[in-house]
Amino acid sequence: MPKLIKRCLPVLVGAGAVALGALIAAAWVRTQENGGAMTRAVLEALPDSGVSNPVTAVLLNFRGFDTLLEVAVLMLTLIAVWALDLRLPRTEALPPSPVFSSLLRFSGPLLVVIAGYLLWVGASEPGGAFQAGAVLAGGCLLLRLAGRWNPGARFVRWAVSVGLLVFLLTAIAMPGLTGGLLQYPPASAGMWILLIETAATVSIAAILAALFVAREPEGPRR
Amino acid sequence: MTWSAALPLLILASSLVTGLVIFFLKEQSVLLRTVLNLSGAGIKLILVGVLMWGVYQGQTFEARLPLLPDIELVLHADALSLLFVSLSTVLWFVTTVYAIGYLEHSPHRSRFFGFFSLCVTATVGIALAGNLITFLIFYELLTLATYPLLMHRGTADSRRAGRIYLTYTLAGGALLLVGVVWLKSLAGPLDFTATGILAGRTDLNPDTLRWIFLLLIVGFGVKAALVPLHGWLPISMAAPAPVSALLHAVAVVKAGAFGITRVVYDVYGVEFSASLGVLMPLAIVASFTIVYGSVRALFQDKLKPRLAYSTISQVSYIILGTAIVGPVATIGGIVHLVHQGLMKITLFFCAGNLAETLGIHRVSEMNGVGRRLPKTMVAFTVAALGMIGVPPIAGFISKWYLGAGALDANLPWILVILAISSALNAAYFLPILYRAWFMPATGAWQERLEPGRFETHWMLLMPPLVTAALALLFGLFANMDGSPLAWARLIAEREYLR
Amino acid sequence: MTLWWSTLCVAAPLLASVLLFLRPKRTAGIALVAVTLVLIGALGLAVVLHDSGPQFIAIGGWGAPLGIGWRIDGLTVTMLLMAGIVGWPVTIYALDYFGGAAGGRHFWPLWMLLLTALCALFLSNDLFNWYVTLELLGLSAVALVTLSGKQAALDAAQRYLYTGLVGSLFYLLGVALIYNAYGVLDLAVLREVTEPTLAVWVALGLMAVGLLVKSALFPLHFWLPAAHGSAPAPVSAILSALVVKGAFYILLRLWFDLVPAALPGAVSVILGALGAGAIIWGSLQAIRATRLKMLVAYSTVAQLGYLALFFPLSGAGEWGNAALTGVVYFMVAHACAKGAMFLAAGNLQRAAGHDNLVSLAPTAQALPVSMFAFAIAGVSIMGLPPSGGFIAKWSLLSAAIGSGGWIWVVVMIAGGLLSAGYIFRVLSLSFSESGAEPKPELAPVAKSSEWASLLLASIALLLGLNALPVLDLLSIGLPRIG
Amino acid sequence: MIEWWVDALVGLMMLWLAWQALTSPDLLRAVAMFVTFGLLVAIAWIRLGAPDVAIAEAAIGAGLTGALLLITIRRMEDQRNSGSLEKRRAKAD
Amino acid sequence: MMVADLYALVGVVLFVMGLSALILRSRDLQRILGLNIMGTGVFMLLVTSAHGDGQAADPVPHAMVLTGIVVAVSATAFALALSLARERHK
Repeated sequence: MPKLIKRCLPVLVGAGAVALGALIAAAWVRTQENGGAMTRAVLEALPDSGVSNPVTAVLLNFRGFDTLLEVAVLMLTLIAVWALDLRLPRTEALPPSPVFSSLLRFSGPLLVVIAGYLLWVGASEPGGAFQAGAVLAGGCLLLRLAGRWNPGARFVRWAVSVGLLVFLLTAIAMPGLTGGLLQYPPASAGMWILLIETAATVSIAAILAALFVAREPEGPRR
Repeated sequence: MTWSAALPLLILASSLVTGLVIFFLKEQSVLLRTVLNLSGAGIKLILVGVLMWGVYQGQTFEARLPLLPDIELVLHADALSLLFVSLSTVLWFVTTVYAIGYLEHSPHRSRFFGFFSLCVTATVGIALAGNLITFLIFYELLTLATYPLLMHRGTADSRRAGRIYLTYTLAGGALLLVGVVWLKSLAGPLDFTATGILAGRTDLNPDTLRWIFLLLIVGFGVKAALVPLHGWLPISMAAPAPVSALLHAVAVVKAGAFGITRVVYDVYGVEFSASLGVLMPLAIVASFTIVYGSVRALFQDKLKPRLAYSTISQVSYIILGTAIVGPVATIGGIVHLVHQGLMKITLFFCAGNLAETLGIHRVSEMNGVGRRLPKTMVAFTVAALGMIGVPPIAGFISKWYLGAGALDANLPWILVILAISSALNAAYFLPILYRAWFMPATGAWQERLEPGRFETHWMLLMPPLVTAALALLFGLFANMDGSPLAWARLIAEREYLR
Repeated sequence: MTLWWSTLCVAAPLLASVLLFLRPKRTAGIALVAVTLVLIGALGLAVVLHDSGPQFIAIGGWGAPLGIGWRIDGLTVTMLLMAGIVGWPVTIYALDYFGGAAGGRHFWPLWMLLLTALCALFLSNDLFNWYVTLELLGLSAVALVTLSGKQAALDAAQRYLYTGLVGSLFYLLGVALIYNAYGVLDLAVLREVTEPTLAVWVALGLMAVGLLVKSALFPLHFWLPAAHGSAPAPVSAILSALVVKGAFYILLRLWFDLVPAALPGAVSVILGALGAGAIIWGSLQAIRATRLKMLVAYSTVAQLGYLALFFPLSGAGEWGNAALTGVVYFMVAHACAKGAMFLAAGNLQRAAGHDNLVSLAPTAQALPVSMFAFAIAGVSIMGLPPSGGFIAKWSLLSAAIGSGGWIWVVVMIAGGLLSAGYIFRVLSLSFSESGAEPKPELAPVAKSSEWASLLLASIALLLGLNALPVLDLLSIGLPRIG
Repeated sequence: MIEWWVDALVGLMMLWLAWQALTSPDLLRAVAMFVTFGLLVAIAWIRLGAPDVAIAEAAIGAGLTGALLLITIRRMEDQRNSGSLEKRRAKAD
Repeated sequence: MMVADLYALVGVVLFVMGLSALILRSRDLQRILGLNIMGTGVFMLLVTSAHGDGQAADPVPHAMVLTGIVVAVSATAFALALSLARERHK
């Protein structure tokens, strides 16, 4: 009997999937309410947001609270991975090869520069903390893999949490300035956002790189 | 918090607090525990005395605590509750003394006395409950508090007993809960009132009310051990003697019987229930239980099971009295609440003494025991004769009123039932007395006890003597005011105002 | 004032998590402070609500539809209080449980993040913000399960992780459908504009499936017993008491604000039927369980079924409110009772080194306080008086009887009896005479752990003494139904 | 019109790659397919006028996820080898 | 058939494809890929919902998708580490 079920399962699942897909597709309609009302609202508020890239404005200002929690999610996953305590070898450096090291000589700094650019441009053009962080993480990983760089535990922990820390402190400082949680003063909004984004970039880079390395700096010796 | 509201709460607290404190006592601190137990029981006795005095003066005592919107926890002292509360308080005091003596040097005593006190708290709560919901709450609490007492010995038997007891009582409680919620959703707050809440209510569908009545009676009938809901009671003999005494004489079975009384008189109202035609079936079930219990008792050789079946039969006298319309029968039923309690607890004390002192568990081993334990057996004899209904012992009074009530309600067949059961009572009690007094001893114990010594530990001896004496006095001086009979008359007048 | 209190509930644990992450060697006292602050914040909100009714906070000062809004009414605050009240003893307990263990270094920041997610979830009123909180909640819960490091725990965690992610994606897909149709995420705005169109139905269906998976409604409970049963005791307490309630809370909100009145009755009946299935199936599994913690975990499956009974009862005219108060009271009472049960079970397990019911009797008799806590909690779980569980059961029963839903009455009664079946299986342990065989070596259990469990259990009991304060709080801004 | 064909092509490619990634028994190949899939998704998002998302997808969705998958596969193998090594040692003793 | 609708359809197919893979596949890595592809499907739908034909695109879904991508990558990292840990214990 189980054998039969095993044979039938793909068919059943496939049928179910098709039915579900059809249902969703059928329900995928735009009503009048979504005539870009939200878009208009964003564009109206954009001047007060401190940045000119609407996506960044949404991420860091209009819906900044989502982003705050999201940075928390990133840190959370890092802790979770560390808690699993995968006893990986101390260093997973690649064997030194002339090609790789020469590649590294250019790409490492280049990636850092790109990251900085993405972060800066994020205010007005496509880009921002996440993209910059990802690129920066790439750079760090290259260095790490080349065995060039092995940061200390204290540094890693700070780099990982500075983004969340700065973001949170800003958020709960704002009521003092403007009387609203995460509500920046319109005049200096851009500055605040840049501050948060810079810290966030560092943390995102650190976390993504650390997720890749997957070893807690001073893991328990067991 | 006025005095009139505080007193009922204090009466509850007097045993509740004691119980909670005792839980956390060390096993070794015997003295402290004993002091706590006795002082708790004593204080409750005094408080109840004050309460009765106050009610006698015409004061009303009532405490109301909100529980849910339009649902209150009501503690109220009316004549009926006073009867039950005083009974359980007195018997608790006596049983406490007995239990202290009985459980000397046995393990887990803190646990035992802790739950013992909780059990009495629940009983008193039942007695003072001013509405059906409060009654239900304490009724369930009683189930929970008696379970550990049943399980106390932890042997295979007692665990089985506990399991079966729970199965019956929790199922009963569940039905009761449904009945109460249902009635509440129809009739609003269910405060007990003489002549009944539902009496005037013509807006309610009688069939619904019959269904609810059935649910309630079944719910209470489990603890009152109405046949066929009695299965748990003989098995729960596995418990220690004081527990069986308390369970069978006061707490559990009486709680059930008392609940039925409350439902018939103070919720439905006796005339109204009669008009619904639910009383006759109840009377029939009760009568059947009376006979069935006595017959089964006849064939038990072990002493405690014999007493257990006799309980099954005797408790239904109360229900029978409730089920017969007419003040006289009411008096008989209500007064039996007290009389049966006194007599049955005496019998269990004596059974405990026999087991503790001489290791006697069976009737067939009791030959000549009267000469070894004369005082115990005197108490036993008084109680047994009372059960049979021999004047002038209290049991006679109950049966007399029941019979008279049956005639008033012209239900002559009930007289037959009473006669049969009395005969059966005699048939299973008299042989015991004969063996005890007139047959030569066959047990391993020596024939006579040397003079100047108590026949057994005084804490085991005093309680049965006291209760037996009370049973005798209440029979002799039944017509004095303040006697159970007087109270019962008072209650009956209230129930049949119109 | 509202702003401060509500911010406190989210910011305190979040900040604590960062600090505990930065200083892994630091004593976890920070966590205790944070939980206390959450409790204080919740109480503050309760006072504010009592004085000036429901509150709304526009984060970032933008307000709907642009920004994220916090909606603070009686339900919110009740849930926040629940989180604080359960969280406090659990933290006390964990202080000893994880004191020396290597897992503790990771437990504290994870627990703080979980608490953050929970508070943010209860406060929020925004479909997408709920998605983020759900992910934070789910991932931290899974991470906590892995802490015991045992193979069973890891397997359970993986199943939990995948199921949880699928649930979130279903929910997010539903959000996408709603947003595609209306271009709004704020619930207060949506409740004005949504009509019963196919898009809304499908969206609600997808969200409901996702949330029901996360709140483990039968038959989507398959991931729960292993996860809750194999996690470290304080974690099990957190998961059973709080985490599953988070998803159900969102479901309640959607039910009131998004589900059109034109809901075919069949839907709610089906949900109720699933609940009934959970009650029966879960209880039977609990009765058959051989390990104590699995028994408690299956009991959670069963108890969550009662929550689903709310849906058929909520339509019951004037009895609908009784059903609502019943279900919310049930959530709170169950949180306290089940938390206490897991803590007590954990004590037994630590003392004995295992939790096989057959050989647990001596341990049970060696730890009377824990057993007492288990017993009290059990009373509430069985719905016997006096306890919060009884109040909840009473309200649900009167809603069912008042609306003539006799099938639900039968289910509830049967569920109560079955629960007695497995709870007394545990309680009888403390009576069975261990007899002659020598008492096994028992590891010491901290007094604080024993009393923590008793404290939580007694709260479950106290909830049954007077329900009015809670119900008053709950009724503030309560969505009227029926 | 031509644009529409481009989009259709991109869509079909995505579906095909996803299918490959999910069905191919060779994990390395599956990951390669997935990374390519990610890059196509990025293109799709440029087409849908979401450059921010496109960059993020290329960097995180395709790049980082791919790297994580690859390193995990390698670590799995290392673990198996070392595990089998230990077993062999255990046998040897 | 508009561009948006085309991609929406692709998104739906990706979602169900990933879901069925998650149910049918046995190896952790494949199931994780399934989860990612499911996610991509949802993101696809969100982005198309932003795609105002002609006028400027709605940035809010873009922001949501950005958040979603980051959540997805962290979940993936965790899931991979978890399966590594399970492998090691076996």
